[in-house]
Parts: sequence; structure tokens; C-alpha cells
Amino acid sequence: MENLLSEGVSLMVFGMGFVFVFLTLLVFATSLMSKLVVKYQPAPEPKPSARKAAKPSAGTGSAAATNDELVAVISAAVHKYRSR
Amino acid sequence: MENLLSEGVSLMVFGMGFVFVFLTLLVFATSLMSKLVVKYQPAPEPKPSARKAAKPSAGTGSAAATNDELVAVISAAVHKYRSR
Amino acid sequence: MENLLSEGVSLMVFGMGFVFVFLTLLVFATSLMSKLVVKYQPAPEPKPSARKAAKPSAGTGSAAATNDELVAVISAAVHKYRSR
Amino acid sequence: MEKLLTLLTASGIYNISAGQFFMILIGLGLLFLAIRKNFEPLLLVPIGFGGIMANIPEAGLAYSAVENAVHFAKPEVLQSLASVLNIGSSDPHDILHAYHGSNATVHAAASLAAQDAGYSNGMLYNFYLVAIASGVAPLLIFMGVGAMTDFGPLLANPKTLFLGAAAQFGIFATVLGAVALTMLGLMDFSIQDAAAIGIIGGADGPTAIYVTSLLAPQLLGAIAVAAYSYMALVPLIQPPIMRALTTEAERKIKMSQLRHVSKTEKVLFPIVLLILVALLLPDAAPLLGMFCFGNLMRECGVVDRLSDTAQNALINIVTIFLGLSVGSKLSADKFLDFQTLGILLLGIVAFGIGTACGVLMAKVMNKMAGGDSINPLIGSAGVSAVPMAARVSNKLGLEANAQNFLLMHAMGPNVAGVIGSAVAAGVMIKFVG
Amino acid sequence: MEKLLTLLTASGIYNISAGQFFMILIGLGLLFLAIRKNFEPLLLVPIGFGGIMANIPEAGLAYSAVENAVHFAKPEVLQSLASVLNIGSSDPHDILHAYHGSNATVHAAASLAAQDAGYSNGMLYNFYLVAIASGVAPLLIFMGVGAMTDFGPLLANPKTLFLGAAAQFGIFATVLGAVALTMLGLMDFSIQDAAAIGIIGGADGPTAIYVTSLLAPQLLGAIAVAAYSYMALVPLIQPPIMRALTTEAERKIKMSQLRHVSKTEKVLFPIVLLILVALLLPDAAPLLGMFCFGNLMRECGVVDRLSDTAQNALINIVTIFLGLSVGSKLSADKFLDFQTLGILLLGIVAFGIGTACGVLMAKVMNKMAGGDSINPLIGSAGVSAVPMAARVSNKLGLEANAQNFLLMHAMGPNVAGVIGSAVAAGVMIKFVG
Amino acid sequence: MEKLLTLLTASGIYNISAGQFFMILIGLGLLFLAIRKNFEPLLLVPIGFGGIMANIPEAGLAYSAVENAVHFAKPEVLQSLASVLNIGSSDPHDILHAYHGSNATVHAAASLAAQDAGYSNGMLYNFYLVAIASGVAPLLIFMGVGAMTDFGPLLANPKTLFLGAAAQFGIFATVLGAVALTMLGLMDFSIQDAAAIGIIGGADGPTAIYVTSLLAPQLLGAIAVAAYSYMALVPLIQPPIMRALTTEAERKIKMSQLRHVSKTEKVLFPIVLLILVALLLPDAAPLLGMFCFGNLMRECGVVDRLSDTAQNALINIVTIFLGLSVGSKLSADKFLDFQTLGILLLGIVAFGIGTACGVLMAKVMNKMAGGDSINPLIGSAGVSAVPMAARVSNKLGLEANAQNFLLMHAMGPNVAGVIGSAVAAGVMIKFVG
Ligand code: NA
Ligand code: NA
Ligand code: NA
Repeated sequence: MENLLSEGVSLMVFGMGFVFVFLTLLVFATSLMSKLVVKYQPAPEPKPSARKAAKPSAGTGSAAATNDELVAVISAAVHKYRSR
Repeated sequence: MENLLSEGVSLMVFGMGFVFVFLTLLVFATSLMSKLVVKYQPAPEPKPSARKAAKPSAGTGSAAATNDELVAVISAAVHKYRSR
Repeated sequence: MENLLSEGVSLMVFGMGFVFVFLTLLVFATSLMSKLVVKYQPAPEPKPSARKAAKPSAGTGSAAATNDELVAVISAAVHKYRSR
Repeated sequence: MEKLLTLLTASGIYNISAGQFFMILIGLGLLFLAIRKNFEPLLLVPIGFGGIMANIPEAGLAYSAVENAVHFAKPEVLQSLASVLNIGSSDPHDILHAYHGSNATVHAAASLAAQDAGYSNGMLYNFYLVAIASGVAPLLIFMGVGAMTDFGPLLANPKTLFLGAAAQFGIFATVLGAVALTMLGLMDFSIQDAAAIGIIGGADGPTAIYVTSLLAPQLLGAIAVAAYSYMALVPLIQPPIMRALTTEAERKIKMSQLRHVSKTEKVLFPIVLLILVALLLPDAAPLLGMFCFGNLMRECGVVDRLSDTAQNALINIVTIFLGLSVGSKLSADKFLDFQTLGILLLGIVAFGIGTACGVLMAKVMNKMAGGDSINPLIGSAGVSAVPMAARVSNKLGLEANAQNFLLMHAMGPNVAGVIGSAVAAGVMIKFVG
Repeated sequence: MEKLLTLLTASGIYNISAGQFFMILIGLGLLFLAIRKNFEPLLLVPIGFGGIMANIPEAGLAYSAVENAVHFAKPEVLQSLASVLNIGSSDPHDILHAYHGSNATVHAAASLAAQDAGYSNGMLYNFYLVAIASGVAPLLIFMGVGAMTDFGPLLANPKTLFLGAAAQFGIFATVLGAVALTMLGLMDFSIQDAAAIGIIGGADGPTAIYVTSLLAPQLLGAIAVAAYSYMALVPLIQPPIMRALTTEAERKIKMSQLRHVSKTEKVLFPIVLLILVALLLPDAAPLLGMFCFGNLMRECGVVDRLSDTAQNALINIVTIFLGLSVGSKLSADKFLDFQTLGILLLGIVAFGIGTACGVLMAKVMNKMAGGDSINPLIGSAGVSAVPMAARVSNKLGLEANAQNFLLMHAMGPNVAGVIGSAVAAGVMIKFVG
Repeated sequence: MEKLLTLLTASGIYNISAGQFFMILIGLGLLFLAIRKNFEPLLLVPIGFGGIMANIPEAGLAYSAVENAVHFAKPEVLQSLASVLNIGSSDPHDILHAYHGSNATVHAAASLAAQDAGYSNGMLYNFYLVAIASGVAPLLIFMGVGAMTDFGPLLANPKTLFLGAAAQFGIFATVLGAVALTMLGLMDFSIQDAAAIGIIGGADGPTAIYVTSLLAPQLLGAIAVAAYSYMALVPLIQPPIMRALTTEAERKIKMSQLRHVSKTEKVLFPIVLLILVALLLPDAAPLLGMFCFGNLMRECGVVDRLSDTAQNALINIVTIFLGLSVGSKLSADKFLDFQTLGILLLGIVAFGIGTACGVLMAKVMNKMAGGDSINPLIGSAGVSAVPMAARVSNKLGLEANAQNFLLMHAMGPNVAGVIGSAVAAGVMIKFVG
């Protein structure tokens, strides 16, 4: 019984303490990271087009068609809808 | 052999009987349910808008964006399609 | 050691040989298949509409609605997008 | 040189048996029916392809680790398996026989012994274990089907449930037929086999697979192929029977428009059904429970993302594995059997009797209701085979009277047939499982 | 005739116990709350339905093979189980007790013995094994939630992490509450039970399920139901506490617009968080690791198809199985217990204390920052319950000042609360796991 | 106070080893390459992240239950493991050595013993068991890739299959290279290791993972990372080799437009391929069977919902787990080895030789065909690395002649390369598996 109480209390003390320590460190780490990013990378988006363009290759086999297919499917659907 | 036949016959009799009993009870239960619903809830759709609005919250984390994102994706696709 | 070398060499010889044999046979089989298809089936697409029409039935239960639902969802999205 | 010999003697063409060759042809035939004739392609394409893969000589894709070990028959491996199985003989046939008859504890030990010797389960065998032996795949398909099913027409006219009941007579008549064939000495079916064969008459693929995996797993290939093939043949099987049992006047009967069914009724129906199952037939609880769960997700309107996944991504994934797993049971030694012919014969009889009973029941109900309010053509839809059977009813109705649209009226008995065969499945599992 | 008797004596209505009847009512109640009152329907619909299925008499859907074998209590089966479990008595209760207390080796042997006797795991029990006992389902949900979470507002104002920390006091206060109830002799909770109950205060469903499955699996049903119910009740629970602890002037404080957060910061944040977890609290690594992984997939912009699947098909599939599995723990003998009332009581206290601590912390931070830059209403969002709690903050802000939009400001503490409770979970697993 | 000490001594920062630190850096490096340099991000993001998680100190996410038990090294647990493994010493190293060398039966018993002591498999280890050790993940990816592949260009010009054959020489030359390094005493590779390393030259991720998981699972991390990295580097590796081996005139050769390929041919091709596999090389049946199945679903036109799921939801789900599972093998003791450098070196040699052989074969074919109909640049596409290698061919063609579009012509050898390396994989599994 006594044991249960002491376990409960120490769980509360250390648990809550640790949560605060952890999140405090996260505040520091995040702030530092943000400062470094803002300092070394003023441009907002480095070559987004390049990123997009290279996305589709998937292991073996091209996943490339996916996006275009989506557009095609939707176009067809839209067409069907309009031609009613 | 005799045993197999008697098993087959009793499976047929009791099986078919049970199917009828079950579905008959289901007819009664369904009819009763429908009557009660029609009686106590004459309005066809109680606050459908409220239902829709509250749908997206998902455990932790917001699934809320999903619908809007769908619309955005489709809009973009439509736009792409039209601007060809 | 000697054993490893001989294993490696024979793996290379037989492996590469087999790959060539296999793909050579595939060239023949494919060419034959294509010739037969071109010979016996000059029309490009036998009843594509029939195929489409029969697609939706799924085990028990109708998957039939799926396509129409897609169109409906997209139509709604398009409508929402246009009416902004 | 030795390597070349290894490659040759391990090749398929060197090892293929007549049975395997024939089963590959059957697999190709199923693909042809599925792709060119549109025989339930969602299942028959994976089943046919799985059947071909299962019969690739030496690949052992459909074999368990023990079966693969026995196939290669190294004396020391056979010896170790015999000792695990606790039999004196290390003859391959005796080992396989003891293995298939062993209980779960010995089965697990034999499997580990085969793995110790370097053998493993084939890919398709693993799919079968996970998808069918565990029972999960048919249940998830039932959930997806529930999420696709609109009970509106049934709720508008609950009496059509009787048509769904009557059409299940095909199931039980077929059980008796299988028993009769055995009594005549033509076949050798146990009562479990007979029950599993009967369920073909339920015209419901996942129910047939679920019941068969519980009662007669060795017949799974033949029964699943028969069930899906005949479901695809419904437009050919049913019309002659329907025409023979109805008069031109009956076929012309126009049915009054269905009443509007409120959202609340649709939400409550799966719950009412579940409770009835809970109270009366717990053995049908897995099948009908998942079916009701899928339907509740569909109708409740607050979990649309779950319902959507159940109807699409999830059911598609499960269908792929279910089909391949069923295909894995198309092995020569099990399928190329005189029994398979019996199953195919009994299956079509089951469809015929079910159709006839549904139509006759509809005639009786029409008579009792005054003779001009229920078109007997909707009775045949009670076999299920959703939505094909309802379309057949509609087509014959239109033939008789170009203004007679029976589709919605036939959807009631059609989904009632799904419930009816799941109930029948529960009864059979209870009695002979 | 005998068959008829079998059918009758095996029916649910003949066998239903008061507990099962009552639990079915509770399942129906959960469905009502989910469908009509929108109580977290994505989880409570499957939980409620699973709860009903778990209590279908004789179906044994939520039982393991051994539990099913014991339920039917054939003497020879009990005898064989007793011998495997190495106990003298073959009394059903003794067997179950020994089985639940057995180690992994004996557990596996008992399971095989039950299967030898022809019993098998119920469907829901299998779902539970695969989804929850393995730990995978909550982790995949966390991955999906990570892929849905935008850390932008948190990154714009990292100090809001303190609010997410403060609100976790509800967790630990509740642990002490559970201990106190035990000390007073009112309940009988172990420290593991107390920790699992406390996590309800984390207001985070998957975290609660993950921790409970590790520390106190027998309480899973009650704790999951409490966690999701109270999350749904956040709009009722929080406002009075928030009003009581803040002045009108504080509630009117307008916060300055958040700065723009660059893509690179968003990509780096999950990596920074993961490394901090790796260095400080490895026990939180599964939960927070999967969370960070999901978020990285979302933000990195090069794996959109994976992120999309994690947010949709995959999380939906997992949600279905997680919900049914939790429902399987709503069995009468475990849920209809005095302890459940204690859990429900402690859970709401946990929510209240967490809310209060978040608000008080925000007041302190506001004071330290000069008194007019941080609206204390955003503190309550630190409990998590994303995005409900942030919406509540926004609503109360608008009440005080119609131009005061707090939503984005409250999203920072809101997602911080998710991290905070996952850290708390890690601490508890470390200390009492 | 004692708790504080526990927390500290169990923290990652207290326990991190140099190897773990270094591997976390490597994981971060892979993420950088994937996200900023677009190195096959779909695989390298999960692999990199999994690698970091696998090296979190004390978390044991990539360890089995036995490995976790040994890590914490409680004397009584070590004793019990030693007794299960039937060894005299209870030294951790001896136990791990015996465990890794144990057969399936003992392995299972040791695993249960570790669980009895309260240890469990790490999350990533479970993912590895389910996704890779079972063999299923690479096969499902192959199915999805099959469903994404258009064999039209190959069918229009089947002779390009020879290019896909020639480029596989890189695989076998690398096997010999690995053997040579071992003969020179620089490395210590078995013939199985050499075969697995060679398959990197197949430029096909799932094939490499499948073969390595069967032949040399301990090298999985290094081989998978090398395979995907070099596939991403194809645009850098191939052009110099292609330029060196071709003349300006050859690069200018325009190829005639491909003929139209009918739907029927596309439907029949996967069936023809499957039958050839069945007849000649059953060991390639799992890989090529699933590939053909995916392609048949794509082309047959009657199971579009299955094909769509195979290409999207299913392949995405499997990719997530496959990547994390591969990452779990990036543990310090296995990856930070001199052998890994050898693997990286041999891998790039394999790519180079494969490219060169493809180009040379194309030159020969061009000569034999009269010298102006086959552009040798399409030969390099035979290594596979779909569709990157075909794009490289196209780019170099455009450089030589701005009107010279080789993309569709290069797609033929490109997909032929996939078939070729799967056949090579089958041969290696047959000979050294
Ligand atoms: Na039916
Ligand atoms: Na929280
Ligand atoms: Na290749």
C-alpha cells in the first residue's frame, strides 16, 4: 500500500518533470533549427519544379502515369457530367 | 449410409424450417421497426447539416482537411484540363 | 577457395546462358503469338462496350454504383468549385 | 555440365505431370471465360491465374513446407518427419496422410521440422493460410458487400424476404442430392461435403467459400469455381425456368411503386438484423455480423471514410488474395476427380431448384394477395447472385410488357437471398460443423 | 427432434446472460452516441458494433480457442487443458485462471491443445491479436495522424509547447487519484492500472490504447471507451473550466498573426523531434517515431503517394480493425465492474485537471510576457483532442470578442499536447511497464 | 532519486554507441539524398527513417525478443535461453551465435522463452518478419509494378528482349568480382553473398530485396541501399559509358515508329511469359508470376478496380512497410563493416558492366540489321531502372540529333531488363539457394 503511494507520487513527480524537460528541450531545439533555417536559407522554396518533376519514378516500374491518369479520369468524368 | 440419409433429411427439414422462421421473424421485426420509425419520426431527415459538419474529427489528428483537399485537388485537375 | 571460383564461373556461364536462352525463346513465343493474333483477329477491339457494361458485378453485392458515385462526387466538387 | 543437368531436371517441362498440364488448361479456360465472356471476372481472373501458378511443376507454390519436403523426398528429411508424426513408415504417401490427419500440435511440429530441413511454405499456401484458413477474407468481403448494399427496396416491401427464404430450398435439396449420389454409390460425399456443395445453391461466393473452408476445405477449389461460374451463368440458367413456371399474364403484372424509405429505417435495419442473429443463430454471427457492420457504416452517414474504404481499397485487396488463395486449391490431385463432376452437376441443379422455388413462392404470394400485385418473375431473384438475378427478372418483365420495370422490386428478394443463404450457412455450420 | 432441441439450446435467447444483455444495450448506446450525437463516430461506431458482437451468446467471437473450449466444458477437453497447463484441477475457473497467468510457452501449448479439440479463436479475438496485442494498429494510426498534422502553428510559436506540457498534469494527477482510490479501499488498481487510467487524460485515443495494451490490457475496453467519449465531450467539459479560470479581459486578448513557416522548417521538425526522442526517451520511440515518420512523409513533398495512403486507405483500414478489436474487450465480465465506474470518474477528472493546468500555464506565460500577448484560452487546447479542443478555444475567444480568431494560435498547443502525452506515455512505460 | 537514475541510465544519450551514432548520420544522409536530391524517395525515405529508428539506443526496435533479452542480459534469462538453445555457456555472444544458427524448432522455442521473460520483438523486427522474411512484400511490389507496366513497346519490337538479356551480364560479372575479392583475401563472401551482391546489377529494387532475403539476409541493408542509390544515379553513371562505346553517327540513328500493338496481344503476353516460366524456370515463378498477374489485371480490362488498387493503395502500403523493414537492417554491427564498402564498389561496377553490355549488344544487333535501324543508345536501357534508364537513352539521343526521340524505343529493352533480371534471380536461387 505504502509502496503503491510512493510509486504513484514518484511517477507523478518524475513523469511531469520529464515531460517539462523534454518539451523545454524541444522548444530550444526547434527555435535553434528555425533560426538556422532562416539564416542559411532565405529563399522560401528551392527548385520546387525540379522536385515535382522527379517524383514519379517508383522502384522498378513507372508510377509516372498516375498523375496524368488522375487528370484523364477526372476530365472524362467532367466531360460525362457536362454532356448529360 | 442410413445415417447419412437421415442426417441429410433432417438437415433439409430443420434447415429450411429455420430459414423460414428466421426470415419470418425478420419480416415482423422490420415491419415493426418501420412502423415505429414512421410514427415517432415523421420528419424525413433530422439535421443532416449538423451530421455532415461534425464528421471529420478522427481520433487524434484532424481528418478535417480531407474533403477540402479533395475539392482542391479536383479543382486543380479541372483547371489543368481546361487550360490545355 | 577453388570451389568458390568454380562455383562463381559456372554460375556466370550457366546463368548468363540461361538468361539468353529464356529471352530468346520469349522472343520466338511473343512473335508467334503476335502473328497468330494479327492473323486471326484483324479487328482491333472486339465489343468493348459489352466488356465495360458487364464489369461492375462483384461476387455478391453490386459494385455497380461505384462509377456513378465517382461521377457524382466529382460533379459535386466541380459544382462547388465553380460556384465560388 | 552437372549444373546444366540440374537446370534441366528441375525445369517444368521435364517434370510436368498430365494432371498439372490439364489443370493449367483449366486455368487458361477460366481466364478466357472471365476476360472474354465476363464470367465474374473480379474473382475468376485471380482464381484462374492462381490455378495456373499452383500447377507450375516443381515450384510448389500451393504446397506447405511439409508437402514441399515430402515432394523432394530426401530420406533423412522423410525420416525426421515420420518421427515427428510418430509413424513407423517413412513412405511419402504415409507421411502426407499422417500430416493431413494430424492435430494442431503435431501439425505445428511437422511444419517446424520441414523448415529445419530448409523447406518453406509456397507463396500461394501462405496466402491461403492468411486469407481463407483464418476465415478473414470472406468476412471482409461480406463487410464490403454490406457497405455496397442498399436495403431500401427490401425495407419498402419486407414481405419479399419470403422469396429470399424460398429460394434457399435449392441449397437443402442439393444436400439431399449429394447424399443420394453417395447412397447410390456414384460418389463418396460425407454430410459435411454435402452441406458445402449445397451452399453453391446460395449463389453467393463469399458465403460458399466461408462454409466450405469450415466444412470441406478439400473441395474448396471445385465449389468456388462452380459457385462463381454459375453466378455468371444466371442469365442463361434462370430464364427458361422462369418462363416455364409463369403464365404470360403473370409476367405482365405491374407492381406499384415502392414507398420512400427513411434514413432512420436504413440505419436501424442492420441493427435489427444483428440482434435477431444474436438471439437465434449465433453460428451465423460472423458472416451476418460483418455484413450488418458494413451496411451500418454505409447508412449511418458519420463514417463515410470507413465505408468508402470498405467498399474499395479493402475489398479489392482482399479479393486479390482470396482469388489467388482459391486458385491455390486448383491442384490436379484435388480438382481432377470424379467428385468435381458431381459438384458441377449438383451445383447447377441447386441453382435451378432455387430459382424454381423462388418463382413458385412468388406465385403463391401473388395468389394470396389477390393475383395482380406481385409479379412472380421477382421470385427468381431470391437466389441472390446480386445484382445479376434482379436484372434477369427485369429483363423478362420488359419482354412481357415494355413498360414493366421490375428492377427495384427484384432488388428486395435479391438482397433477401443474401441474408437467407447466410442463415442457411449458419444452420449447416451448427449441425454438421 | 433432437436437432430442434440442439438448435434451441444453442440459440442466443436461450443462453443470454444478464451481463451480455446489458453489454448489448451499452453497445447500442455507444452506436446512438456515435451516430446521433457525433461522439467520435470513426471509433465509436466500430467499438459499439464490436461490443455487441462480442456479447452474442454462444458465438464466442471475442474468445480465444482456449476460452471457447472451456466455455463448452467437455470433460476430456478440460482434462487435456489442465494437463497442458500443469494444474491438478480441471475446474473451468481454475483452467482459465492458469491460462491467463501462463507464460508464452505454456500459452502457445494450451492454444494448440484447444485447437486439437476442435475449437478456434473467435473472429474478434483474432482481430485483437493482430491489431492491438501486436501493438501495430495504434502505431499505424499515429503514423496517419502524423501525416495529417500541420506543425506550422507550433513552429511559428514554439513556446506553445509549454502549454502542451502543462496540460499533461491531468495524466499524472489521475494516476495519483487512482492510487488514492485504492488506498481508500474503494477500488483495487495496481500501479500499472493507475498509469493506464491516467493516460485517458492525454485525450489521445491511440496513445491510450497503446499504453493500456502494454500495461493493463484487461482495462482496455473501459479506458478506450472513456477516452473517446470524453474527447467527444470536450466542447461540454472544457468551457466552464476555462471561464472560471480566466477574466473577461484575458479572454479578449488578441494574439498577433503567426509568422510564415518555411517548408524546410516543416521538413526538419519531425527529424529534430525524432532525434530528441532517440536521445532522451527510447520508450517513446515507437509512438513518436511513427508519428514523425508520418509527418515527414507529409512534409517532404517527394512521397506524396505514400503520405496520401497513410492518411486514407491505410488509416481507415486500421481504424476499422482497431475499433472492432477494442469492442471485443467490451465483454460483460470485464466491463460490468465497479472498476469501470472508477475509470469513468477518474477519466473526467483527468480531462478537467488537464484543461485547468493548460489554462493556468497560459495565464502564467501571459503574465511573464507582459500580460497582453497570450490569450489564456489557448491553454486548454494543450490536452490535445485535436482539433476539437482548439475549436473550443476559438469559440470562447469569439464569444469574448467577435474579432478574436484563436484557432490557429490554439493549434500549436493542440498538437503539442499530442507530443506531450506520447512523452508521458513513454515515461510510464519505462517506469511501470 | 533512483527513478531519476533509471531514467538517465536508460536514456539514449547515455547508451549511444559510436556505431549507432554513425548509423543515425547515415540515415540522415539517406533522407537528405531522398528529399533534396530525389534519390528514389519512395524507398529511401522509409529506409532512411527506418535506419534511424533501428539505431535508437535501448529501444531495440529492430531486435527480436531474444536479441532484446540478451541485450539486457539478466543472468536468469540468459541461463534459460542457454538451456533452450542447448549450449553450456550463458555468455551473451554465445547465446546470440547459437540463436542465429539455430533451426526453426529451436528458434521458436527460444523466442517463446524470451517472451516468457517479458521481452518482445521490436516494432521494426515485426515489420521485417511480416514484410520481408515471409517474402510477400517484394512480390506484391512486383505485382503492382506489373500493373503499372505497358509492354506495348516491347511487343512492337520483341527483339529488344536481347538487349534486356545482354545487360544482365553485369549481374554475373559482379558475382565473379565478389568471388575474386574473396579469393584475393580482401573480403569474405560466400557464393550466396556473391549472388546477392550481383543482383544489384539487375537495377531492380524488389528483385534485389527478394533474392537477398533468400540468399544473404545479413547483407540486406547494404544491398538494398546500394541498389536504390545506384538506380537513382543512373543519369550520372550511364552517359559516359554510353558515349564512350558509341560513335556520333550511331547515336544519330533514327528508329522507325513502332507498330500499333493490339489489346489482345497485350492480354496474351503475360500469359505467354508465365507459361514459359512454368516450363523452364519454376524458381522464378513467384517473382514473374506476380509480375504477370499484375500486368494481366492491367490489360484484361475487366478487373480495373483490382488493377487500380494494386497500383495504388496496395503498393503504397507495402512500400511503407518494405522500406521500414529494410531500414531495420541498417544496424551498426551489420552495416558498418568493411564488406559494405565492397558491396558498394561491386554494385557500381555491376551497373557499369550491365550498361556497357547492353550498348554493345545493341551495336551488334544494329550491325546485323544493316547498320542504320537500331540506335545503340537504347541498349543501356536494358539494365532496367524503369523508367530512368529509358529517359537517359532518350536524352542522349536528343543531344546527338534534336529530332531523335528514343523514349518509346528504349522502353522495350527497359521492361525486358526487368524480366531478364527476374530470370537471373531465378537461376541464382536454383543454383545456390
Ligand atoms: Na442466396
Ligand atoms: Na495530450
Ligand atoms: Na534488370
